[in-house]
Amino acid sequence: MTQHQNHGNHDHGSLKSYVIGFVLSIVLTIIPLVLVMNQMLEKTALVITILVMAILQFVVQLFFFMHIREGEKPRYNVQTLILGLVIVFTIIAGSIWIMMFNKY
Amino acid sequence: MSGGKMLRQIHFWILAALTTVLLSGCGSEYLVLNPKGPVAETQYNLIIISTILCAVIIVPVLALTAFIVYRYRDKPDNKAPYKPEWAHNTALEAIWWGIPVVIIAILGYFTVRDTYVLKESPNKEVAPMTVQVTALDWKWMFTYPEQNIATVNHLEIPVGVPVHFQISAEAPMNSFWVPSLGGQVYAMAGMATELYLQADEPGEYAGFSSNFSGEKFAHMQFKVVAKPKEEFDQWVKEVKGTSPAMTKEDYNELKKQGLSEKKLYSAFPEGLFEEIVQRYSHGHDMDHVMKKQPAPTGDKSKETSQETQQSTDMSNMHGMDHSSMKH
Amino acid sequence: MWEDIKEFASTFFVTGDPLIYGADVSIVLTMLAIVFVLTKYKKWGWLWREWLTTVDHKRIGIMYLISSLLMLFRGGVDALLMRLQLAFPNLEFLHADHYNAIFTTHGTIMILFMAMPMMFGLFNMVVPLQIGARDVAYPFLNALSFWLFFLGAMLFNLSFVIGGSPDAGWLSYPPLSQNDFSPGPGQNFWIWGIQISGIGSLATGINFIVTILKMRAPGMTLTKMPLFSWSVLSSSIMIIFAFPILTVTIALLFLDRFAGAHFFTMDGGGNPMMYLNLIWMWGHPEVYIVVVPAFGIFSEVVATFSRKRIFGYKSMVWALMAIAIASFFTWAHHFFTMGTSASVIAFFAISTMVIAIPTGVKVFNWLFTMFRGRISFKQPMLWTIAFIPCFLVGGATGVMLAVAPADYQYHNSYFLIAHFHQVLIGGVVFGYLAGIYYWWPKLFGFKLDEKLGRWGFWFWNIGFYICFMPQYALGFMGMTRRYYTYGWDRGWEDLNLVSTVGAFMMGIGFIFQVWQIAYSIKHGERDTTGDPWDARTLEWSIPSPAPFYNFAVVPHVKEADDWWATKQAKANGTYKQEPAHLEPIHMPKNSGIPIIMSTFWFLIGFGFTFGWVWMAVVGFIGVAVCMWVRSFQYDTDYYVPVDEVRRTEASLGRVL
Amino acid sequence: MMANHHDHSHGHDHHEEHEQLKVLGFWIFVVTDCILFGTLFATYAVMMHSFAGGPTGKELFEMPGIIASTFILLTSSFTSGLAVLAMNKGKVKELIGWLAVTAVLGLAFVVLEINEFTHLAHEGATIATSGYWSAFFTLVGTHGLHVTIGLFWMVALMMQLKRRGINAVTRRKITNLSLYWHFLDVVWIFLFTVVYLMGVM
Ligand code: HEA
Ligand code: HEA
Ligand SMILES: [Cu+2]
Repeated sequence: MTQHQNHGNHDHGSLKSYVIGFVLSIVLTIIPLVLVMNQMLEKTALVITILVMAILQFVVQLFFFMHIREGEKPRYNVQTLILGLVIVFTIIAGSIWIMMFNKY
Repeated sequence: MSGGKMLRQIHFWILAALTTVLLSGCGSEYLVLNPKGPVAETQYNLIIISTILCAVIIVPVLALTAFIVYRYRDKPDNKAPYKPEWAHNTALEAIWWGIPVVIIAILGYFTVRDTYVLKESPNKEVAPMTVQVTALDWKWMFTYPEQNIATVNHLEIPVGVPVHFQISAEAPMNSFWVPSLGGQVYAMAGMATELYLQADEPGEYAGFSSNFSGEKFAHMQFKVVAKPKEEFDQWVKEVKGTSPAMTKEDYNELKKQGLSEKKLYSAFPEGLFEEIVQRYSHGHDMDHVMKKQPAPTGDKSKETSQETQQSTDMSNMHGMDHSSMKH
Repeated sequence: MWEDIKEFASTFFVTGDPLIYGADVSIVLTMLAIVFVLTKYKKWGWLWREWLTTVDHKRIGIMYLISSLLMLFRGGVDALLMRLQLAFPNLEFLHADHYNAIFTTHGTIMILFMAMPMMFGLFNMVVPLQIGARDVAYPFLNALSFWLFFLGAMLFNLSFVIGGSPDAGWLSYPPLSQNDFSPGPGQNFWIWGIQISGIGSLATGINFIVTILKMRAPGMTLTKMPLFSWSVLSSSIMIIFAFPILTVTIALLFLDRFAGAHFFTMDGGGNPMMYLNLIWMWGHPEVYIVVVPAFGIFSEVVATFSRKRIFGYKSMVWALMAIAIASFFTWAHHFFTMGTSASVIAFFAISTMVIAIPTGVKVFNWLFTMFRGRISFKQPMLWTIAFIPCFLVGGATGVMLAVAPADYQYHNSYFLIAHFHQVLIGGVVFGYLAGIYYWWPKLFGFKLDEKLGRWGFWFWNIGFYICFMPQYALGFMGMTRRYYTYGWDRGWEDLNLVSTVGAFMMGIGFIFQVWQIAYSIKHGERDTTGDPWDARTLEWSIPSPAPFYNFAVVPHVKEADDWWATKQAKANGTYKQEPAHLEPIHMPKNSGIPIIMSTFWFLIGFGFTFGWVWMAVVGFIGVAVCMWVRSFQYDTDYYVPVDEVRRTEASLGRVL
Repeated sequence: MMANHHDHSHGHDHHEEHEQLKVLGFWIFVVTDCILFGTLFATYAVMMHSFAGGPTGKELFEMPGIIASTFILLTSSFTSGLAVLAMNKGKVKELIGWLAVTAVLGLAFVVLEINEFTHLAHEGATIATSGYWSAFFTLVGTHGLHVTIGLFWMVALMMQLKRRGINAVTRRKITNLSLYWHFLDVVWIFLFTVVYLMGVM
């Protein structure tokens, strides 16, 4: 699509990828919405499903909008992101785990 | 100054300091090193084990340091080998990744084992007695749900009986610590933490608040008296006979900021402790601690007639979920 | 009107204590003296152009260094006051509230306003030189970081004379730090002082990560990078992940105090334990943030003064990274006694002990660097050698603390105090001092006097053991931290007195060091070679003090310890001089925005501290305007012409 | 690594490299922002049931507004992507146009959020109501604040583009801005899921 590149920049996405990303994220928003508004699943299953949808949507944004695959090597940005996500997970899961008091 | 001389001095001081600590370690003022009950005993053993395990590696490394620094000092006549490019040796490096792993594994085993052990009563033969501890600004209130008495800054317990402490606060966070009997646990508003302690020898033990809680924190200490079961029962009777009962007003007075003398009460408002916990509860499930309790606490016994009148105005306390505490 | 002003002044200014009057007077006098000297010698313009607006990493480093030494003095005086009060039982030298304020400021200042800036000072003074870069990745941001730190620290220190000091411990646990128990501005000073400087720290972390990853001289692959730079990378990684947590945590505490929120309050569903949980998620990595660069310094110093390549370079790098990551999984060891479940406690006990493994690897590698080397006992090396036994013992007591059930006995006792001073002083302070002695000639062009330095060294060292070894014993006796006094009945008096003596010996050591600096400015041995220690890394290949553009020609690195290799090659005649090809050098322009913007941050902090929202609003607008203006600036750099480079080099004795 | 052994007398090349550097720095900043939100999410998770007798989210949330703002933000993420496409094609006008659309959508989002907050305050839920509401307002409010700051930034960039067109510096700034905007969208998705969807379940 975008042949017109000065300075030999990488190809920062194409219209197609943006449109696919957009459609996917809309779909991934509507599914949990419908599930929740109509209480279609049992509670735990529902929570898990909508969290998975959110994560999928994050992945979609990463690949189709933020172009995580592109860019120069080594991919310091990807490494930082992964480490950051690990820490975020630790913060959230750790807090919940620790703050459940008085239980074995 | 030469390196050797310097090192000898460093070593002299470290050793001097360590010996002071260790030699005097037997002195009775070293509360932690003179355990008077099974919990403190367990912890004492862990302290010894961990000291030894650490020493096993630290002492040789200290010696090695001294040796290397002495041997390879830059002296014109030093005949020790000099290999400026020698910078890698897989076997050696494997050793020093490996040895600490082993030590940590052993230490970890003991740690985990005792962590679980100390969550339980240290003595399975004898049924534990419950004492509720409330940290106030800057004093400790103890309520005995089974005996239905209460004390301030003074705790008496029977020897040989595990005591199940339920600990909360109506003040900034404190920590309940009786080093001779065992380690501490935090006292926090809106939560009930637990701690088992047991005294094996009669005696008087020092109790501390070890979490900073403001101006008069340094004086927030209490005394623990452990005595044989019969004497303890005798003491309970005495308190019941001679001391006033604690009223709601007394409690409100007590919780105001300030220090307090030792105090004894022949009774306390029913469910006082639970009420204190519930007042600040932040959505935590307290069942686990509460259900170990024999019965709703406080003055519901009809033995001493003068106390009954107080229990009536306690019965319609709001904000309490009695059902969750019934068993 | 007059009455109002009097009323206001009596709450605004802290009064009632000779110490504070003394401080007031000395602050005013110092200020007047500075203003007088600057005016008399017409130095205002110079100060502004050369220092306040500089974006040169070396100057910023020097400013960090000076501020941190001042803070070491303030924190040290606090320590000595505490030790005086504790020297004898029932002493009435300090009241409880003074004592509480003093240990709070001591801890906060030592870690956040002494250790952190000293560390950033070393980052700045060394990293670009060591990796062959002309500056850091974002020089403007670097200046901003410094000024944010500086004004945050000033805000915090102001609490001593205005409004009242914080007094709820260096980590201000709620509910004690909430309005109910700590009304007044003291806690707000704590919150905003740390918040403002914390933003600066975060920016520094980002800055150095990018600098190290992206600005190394050609040929310097990561595996050829000096270990100090590696340690800075490791520390910066921890900074970028830990500091946002701090920012949020104290912002929430502030919302509790200011907006009546219920995060950590006793009532309203607040949960003070959540604060402990969050603050230690930052607090634990924080102590490794400050110690890891010290590890890097030791690695450089040990290799240089053993005249030998560092042993086990790869292990060292792995260990640094392992420490950085693992430090995020141990935070709960600070509240083993909170009554959480056994599985939580067991997990965090093990994860804590695991840190001993990579740390131990580093110790062994240092030892084996000295092994078969030739050790010369210059000042940097002295501090390094003193560090090893001190840190070993301190680390071992750390492992003992990690044994959770035993920690129920140590927690909050003087055993803990002894542990962390041993790692903080033996590790961090000794390490940074080693670094300062080591790189001082590169920054200032002269060495610090050996003889005075040795006096300082011995006083610090012997004083240290006398001060802190007895504290382990006091812990076993049940002496709890943060006691402003104790009675005769406990048997604590002897050891406390000994400890106080040791503290004063460290104070004397510090005085020797101040003397040493003053003396060496005049009499110190000048460094004309640029390489006074016969060292190994790139920073020693350029003249001392380094010119503002660092490298006239960016070096091409061929191996680890490139400068050492070059010297070797020159010595045995295999060195091929490549023709120096000078080019105009691209440099950033100075900017006044960092200091102005930070001043507005100061206003925000000051305004919120006293609840003067209007002032905070002014501050916010000021910050926004500064950012806006900066965004529109495109003319932010310039080229140094070849002629000027040639002239500068010639004046430094180098012919190109 | 700075692979600039060759000519750096060309200021041009140097600029390009420097700008590349700034993209990495900004990316790292975004990751730190992730941690910031993660901490707020953790707080929210722990305070999820701390209503202290006050209103719950389920009682007060009005989903239509929330759903609307979700789609608005999603769309704006898409349009900011289109802006980058326009930039890559070198079309300044188109670029500014898409930025303007994005800004308008962002503004609508902020207005809806302010609306929601006033509604909640009317119903008696403010930051001082209970632990739950403190966590709610801080989490959602911090996101809103980020969006607002993004709007100012966008305006500043549109002005700069007008004045200077597309060059290495503005290119880098737009890249960073769109990164930031996508990131805010991602954060919102999690907010929407955890706070609102799970709140009304
Ligand atoms: C620079 C600062 C620094 C450093 C490096 C450390 C290092 C360590 N710390 Fe320390 N710590 C603090 C600063 C530091 N600490 C502070 C400030 C506090 C208190 C804060 C407060 O409450 O105010 C604290 C508190 C603290 C606690 C909480 C105690 C309590 O509150 O009750 C614990 C518990 O686990 C702990 C453990 C450790 C461990 C295991 C290490 C390890 O990293 C040590 C590892 C090093 C070694 C072990 C030596 C070398 C290793 C070998 C030679 C290998 C072989 C050794 C063995 C197998 C034993 N520390
Ligand atoms: C890097 C961190 C660091 C450093 C270097 C130090 C250095 C010292 N610390 Fe500190 N300390 C902490 C971090 C640090 N500390 C922290 C985090 C706490 C916990 C706070 C809390 O509980 O909240 C603490 C707490 C603490 C306590 C416990 C207080 C209590 O709980 O009641 C004590 C007590 O002995 C103490 C002592 C000392 C001493 C003697 C030094 C010595 O090394 C100081 C050496 C002295 C100097 C460098 C002074 C030089 C000045 C002069 C020579 C001038 C003399 C002039 C006059 C007296 C007017 N510190
Ligand atoms: Cu820690």
